[in-house]
Amino acid sequence: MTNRRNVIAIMAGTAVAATATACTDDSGGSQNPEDVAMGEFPRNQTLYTTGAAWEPPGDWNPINTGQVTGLNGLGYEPLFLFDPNEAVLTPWLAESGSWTADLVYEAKLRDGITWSDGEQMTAEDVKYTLELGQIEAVPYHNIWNWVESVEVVDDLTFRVNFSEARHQEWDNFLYANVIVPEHVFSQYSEEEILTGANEDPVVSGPYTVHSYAQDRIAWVKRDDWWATEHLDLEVQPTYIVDIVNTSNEVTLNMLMQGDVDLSNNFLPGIADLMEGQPVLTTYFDGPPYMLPANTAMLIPNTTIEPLDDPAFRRAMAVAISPGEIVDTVYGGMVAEANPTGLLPTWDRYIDQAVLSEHGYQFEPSQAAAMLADAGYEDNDGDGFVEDKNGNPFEFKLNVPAGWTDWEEASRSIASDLRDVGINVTEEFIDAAAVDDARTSGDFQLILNNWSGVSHSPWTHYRYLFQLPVNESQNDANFSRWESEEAWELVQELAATASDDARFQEILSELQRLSLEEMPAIPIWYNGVWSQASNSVWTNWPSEASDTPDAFPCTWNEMWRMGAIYMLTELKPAE
Amino acid sequence: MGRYFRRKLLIYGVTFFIAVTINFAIPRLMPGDPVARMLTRNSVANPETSEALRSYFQDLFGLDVPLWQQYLNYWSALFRGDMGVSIYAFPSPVADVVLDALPYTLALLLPAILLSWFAGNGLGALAARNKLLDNTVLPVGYLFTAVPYMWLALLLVWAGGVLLGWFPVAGGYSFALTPAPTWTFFVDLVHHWFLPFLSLFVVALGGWAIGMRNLVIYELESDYSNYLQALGAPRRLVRRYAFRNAMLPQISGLALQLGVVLGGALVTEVVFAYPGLGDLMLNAIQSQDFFLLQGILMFIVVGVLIFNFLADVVYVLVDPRTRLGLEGGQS
Amino acid sequence: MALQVEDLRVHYRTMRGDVRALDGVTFGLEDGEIMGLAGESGCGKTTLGKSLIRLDGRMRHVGGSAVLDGAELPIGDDRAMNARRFTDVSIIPQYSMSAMNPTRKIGKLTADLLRAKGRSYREVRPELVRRLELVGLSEKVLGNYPIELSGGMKQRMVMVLSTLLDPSLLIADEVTSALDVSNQKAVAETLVRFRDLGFVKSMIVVTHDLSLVYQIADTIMIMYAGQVVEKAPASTIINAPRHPYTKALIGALPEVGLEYGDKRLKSIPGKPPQLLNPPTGCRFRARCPIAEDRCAEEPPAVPIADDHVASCWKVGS
Amino acid sequence: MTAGVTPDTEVIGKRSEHLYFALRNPKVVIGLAIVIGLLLLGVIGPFFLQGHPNDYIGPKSEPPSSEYWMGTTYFGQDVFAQFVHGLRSSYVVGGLGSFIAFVIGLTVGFTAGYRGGLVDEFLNMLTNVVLVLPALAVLIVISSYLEARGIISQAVIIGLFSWPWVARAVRAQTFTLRNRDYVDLAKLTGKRAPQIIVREIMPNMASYLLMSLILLFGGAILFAAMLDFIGLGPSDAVSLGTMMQQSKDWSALHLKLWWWFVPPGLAITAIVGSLYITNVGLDEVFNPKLREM
Repeated sequence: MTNRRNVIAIMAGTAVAATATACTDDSGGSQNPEDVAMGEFPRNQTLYTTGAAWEPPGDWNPINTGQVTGLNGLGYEPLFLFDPNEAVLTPWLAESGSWTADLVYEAKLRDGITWSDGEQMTAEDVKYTLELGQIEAVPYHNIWNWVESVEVVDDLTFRVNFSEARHQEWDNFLYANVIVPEHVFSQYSEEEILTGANEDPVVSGPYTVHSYAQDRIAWVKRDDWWATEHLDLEVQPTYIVDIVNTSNEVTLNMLMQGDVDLSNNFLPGIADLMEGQPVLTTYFDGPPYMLPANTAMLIPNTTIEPLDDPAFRRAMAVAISPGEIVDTVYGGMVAEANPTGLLPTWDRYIDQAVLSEHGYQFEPSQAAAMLADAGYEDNDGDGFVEDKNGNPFEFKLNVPAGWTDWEEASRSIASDLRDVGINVTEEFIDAAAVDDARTSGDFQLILNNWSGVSHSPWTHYRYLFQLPVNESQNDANFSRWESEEAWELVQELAATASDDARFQEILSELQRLSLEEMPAIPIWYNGVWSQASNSVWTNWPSEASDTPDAFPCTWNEMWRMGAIYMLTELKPAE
Repeated sequence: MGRYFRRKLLIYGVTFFIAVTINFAIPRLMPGDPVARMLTRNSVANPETSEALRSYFQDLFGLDVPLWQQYLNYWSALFRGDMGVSIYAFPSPVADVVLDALPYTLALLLPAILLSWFAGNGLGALAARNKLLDNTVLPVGYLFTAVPYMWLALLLVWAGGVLLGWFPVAGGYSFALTPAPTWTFFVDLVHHWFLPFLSLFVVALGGWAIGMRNLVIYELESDYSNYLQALGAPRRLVRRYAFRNAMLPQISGLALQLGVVLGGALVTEVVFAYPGLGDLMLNAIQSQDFFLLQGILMFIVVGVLIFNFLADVVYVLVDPRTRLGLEGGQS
Repeated sequence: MALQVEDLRVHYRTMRGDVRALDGVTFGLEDGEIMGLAGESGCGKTTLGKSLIRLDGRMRHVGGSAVLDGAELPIGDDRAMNARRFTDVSIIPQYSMSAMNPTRKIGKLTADLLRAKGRSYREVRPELVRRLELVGLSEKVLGNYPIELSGGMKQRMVMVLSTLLDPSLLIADEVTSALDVSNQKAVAETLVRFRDLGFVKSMIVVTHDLSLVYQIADTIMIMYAGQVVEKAPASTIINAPRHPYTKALIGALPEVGLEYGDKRLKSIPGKPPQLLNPPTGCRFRARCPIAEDRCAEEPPAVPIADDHVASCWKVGS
Repeated sequence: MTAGVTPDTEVIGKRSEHLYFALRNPKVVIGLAIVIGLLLLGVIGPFFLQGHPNDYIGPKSEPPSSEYWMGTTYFGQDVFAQFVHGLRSSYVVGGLGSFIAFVIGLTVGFTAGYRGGLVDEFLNMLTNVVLVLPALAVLIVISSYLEARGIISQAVIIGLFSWPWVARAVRAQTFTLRNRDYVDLAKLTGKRAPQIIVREIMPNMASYLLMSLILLFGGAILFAAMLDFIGLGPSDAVSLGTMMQQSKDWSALHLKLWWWFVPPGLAITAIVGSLYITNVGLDEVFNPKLREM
């Protein structure tokens, strides 16, 4: 695998070579077959993607995050995939798996799965992977709070003993975490395991790394992928070149030049562009064009007045017009969020009764009324209400400077709130500053969309209600809303199987709580940004019945939710 | 001459020292906690894990010792060529990341600055002797120097890339290629290189032309030119002398301009997603990777210093006045 | 008669109109004659010097002629003039210190100039070296850059260079103003020597330093406000001037050898007229102690002796 | 050499002479006309437009019309409103930035040139150091760490890094001027250094100072534009640079919204270009030699 560093040498080398050739023959050596061997990807066998990677490839280590595109999915694989349409886990590396007792889960690997270095994948690898979690800094360390032990039954079978059967959390592990080869990782020191780059990854998936550079990574197809035999699946592209994100401008240029087949980044105005560019497609032909990926929410800091008052937060919710944002900012490329904040994937769990009782919709006048009822009035006549003690307040809504769509969205939100007398102004600060604010709680209002598609609404409610509230909140409950009741339910939910009747009861209860207490205000669903070009590859996933319905997406968390099927379904264009 | 160089080197030394200090100070005075950032990127669920990670990164980035010690470490690390680990390209070391991007920027910068220098001086000299040129070429020149680099670049991409499809719109070399010492690859490199180069070249050109034009005019009015003409020397000779002498200030100008053109290169690369320092810088900014940002600035400063020094050497070689004057010749 | 100038008129173009820097200048110069040219600054003496070799950008040749060795000097035509420069007419400029291209070795510079005149440096070199030794410069200077020479050396170098092709007319423009007294003497003597050795036929020494001219010049011509007021042998001008302006200029000259020029002139009451639209008649009349109505008309050039002319009504009677 | 012209320069003062030529120099006249014209637009314009330039006032992506002179953005913001506000802030940055740089440059230059000695050694060193530092790179690094970026802060940091060449030139000029007899005279009459600098030296390089101020101005505007463009512009205000950035980020060109993309770039080019041309014109005014060309 070549690496950009060589380029220095090569450029020099080439310059010489070039001049040499220049004298001899001007036609150049491009007919020379070995150039192709040198890695000139044939266009019709290569899939060019962009939108997933935000930094240069440099991390092939599946243990920590921030890895190269496709590492978890094309390279490493999970035991199960999650099927968002049926909302069930489907066997992947695992042939089958089930709870053999209240606190025992047993699963069997498929036979004949080979790592890219030829080794067999065995239950030992699974055991090893799980036990890596015993290292404190491994992200899934927390499973060992309720996992007791892992045993290898035979070459392909492993058994996990639990101290507490956290079904949802365990399911999450089953499809969200990939299995790593013991014979490779056991060679690594703890530090290498945590932050090593793991170059030349030894993988089980359909592709291995071909080469990479600062602005791209190229995957090449493996011919001995287990799924071909077991599931009769064949990934179509021989090469996948994923280009590190650049500006919208550049991405659009590449799309229009046909240099990129699939862009999974937000491209403004793509709707308008597609009119002139029939070759471009999105999942839906009309609004919202994109499948929903996560819920963008307004996060109030509930530790300060009057944001600590649910009534006030509900009034805010009613005052904000998601439609305005959907149309003006996104040109209809996203959809308004359901008041519960639950993604469409989870529609089946939405309790209409609760929704109709506690739901709401954009209605400024009503919002004003709600404020008044809750005792927020404008007595000093500055056009803005004061808090209950009659003190005026002014809130900043912070979004990262440069996130153009969010900047515009926050403008719209702030002006909506001002219209009903809540003094909010948008302020664009550095992305890092926003991160710090969100983590440390040193903010008043921010936007956040970290509750995304998953196997279970449990992740959503964990995101909303997680307790305790710590010094720094890294990935959940940024509102710092302390609702013991809700957190109890979330924990119970974690330990409840989806087919258990109790499951829906808890969810209804949580929906009611989230609507009453409004720890965060759902506004719109961010899309699975996906603009595909039919110029080289066709049969992209879409709403049409004759096309696959997998996520047309290369984001790392999407492969395990079926995006891998996109690759097996692609057809070369005539 | 020795004194001259000693002096210059002293200046460069101090510059380097200050640059390094700025480099060290800025990030630590500024908001944005890199460790918090790593954590959020690793989005770790439970507190104890994040604490473990925090302390781990703390000493990885050397933030857990007193400031003065950080400063000393910073220097010693610098001389070991160790500029810390990039957050943006975690876990690659900053030096590697920068070295990867460097050749592209150089390939853009050096030709652009040198060629524009020669072309510009030629043009300026012509304009200085030709009223017609003076009134046509120069106004255009002013416009070019005034165009914001990136704006011109955007227009070029749009025209040459999207509309005409003659040139690629992004990247340092085709995404269908992997670096290899072949004719194909080289041609491809050049193909990707041309537009960014052009936009830099054009903007720089105007400045040189204008400067040269004025200098030549001044020289033509100088005493020695008058004397030559009084003694009936042909215009050719007078102009040759004037041109030669006008070149000298342009040479020192070359060094000073570098900073400016470099700035242009940075933004131009952004427009073309050309994988050089500028593009890298933008990414570093967007991911608040101040180790990388510092590394880049470090390389840039060193580069500029080297270039300046070369310019000094050349200057001494071509201008007897510096040479002799500093050996203590009279007057 | 080496040089004969007839009614020469040269104007300066300015935004306010033409300044008549030379307004009908007439005089002759014998072979071998060294003529001192003096007057207040602004009287046109420098302009006259320039006019005879090269008009600068703002000067315009309006009328009159200058004939050198029987051939007219195409004063107005810069190109045609080129042929005569250096070979027939040459100049030692005011700015000798900075007259040589600082970035060119002196030898090379000379070579370039000679080549331009179709002469080969190699042939001329021996003579050049001889003349350098004459002025006390070693052959080495040819390998030097001008900045390596001292002020005096540069001055002498320029003198040699300017006269290298034995021009018949040399204009020395304020050559001594930049030098200290001892150097002044040396330079002055060198000029004379050059004439005696035939390096130059005749010479116009433009200066404001009467005492210096007196030592080297055969004749002195005094100019005032763009016109010639008096020309006569040096001794006559100093000892028996006729024109009231010359008198004022010389008047109280206590003893030869003291620098006069502008310092002294300040004591003449009044200022010279501005030459944008000069008064009719005698231009000195405003300041003239003996002016009378007649002076309102242009005074004639009155020949007092065959080598002495003064333009004034009163000198006749 | 000036013998011939002394009379008329005595009659007409230098100042009026310069003015006279300035008003007759097409470069100066045209250049200033454009610069001032746009300046007025930026100063007066906003008063006739109510509301924030970022408000969504009308239809989206509307081409120029009698109602929206420069059309509307992708979100239905009035491009003309943004344009005039942008002009205003660009002029502010240019003005303030160049002023700061100018003041620093003058102070350093004069002190170094007039005092000489160790002071000079030090200041000269300082100047050369800042001169060698690649300004934009440093600006980028610094401003990328500012949490809330504003026009003023931008102007200030630009000013802080673009003074050296002024200082350098002023120093050189002062060296040549400080030994002139009128300066000595002033010294004898016991004037103090600042007085002498302001009364005696400065007037004698007024033309030069004016020109360098103009160049600084143009430079500052360009710098600001570049910073804005890579997203380091004021996070709260509209400037020509941020307009350019916005229109690029929302791929105005692809959406054929040229009226959004063109004006900011063109305006900057026009302003800076005119400044340069004015500068050359002034050069000709102050140096008769060039005038003859």
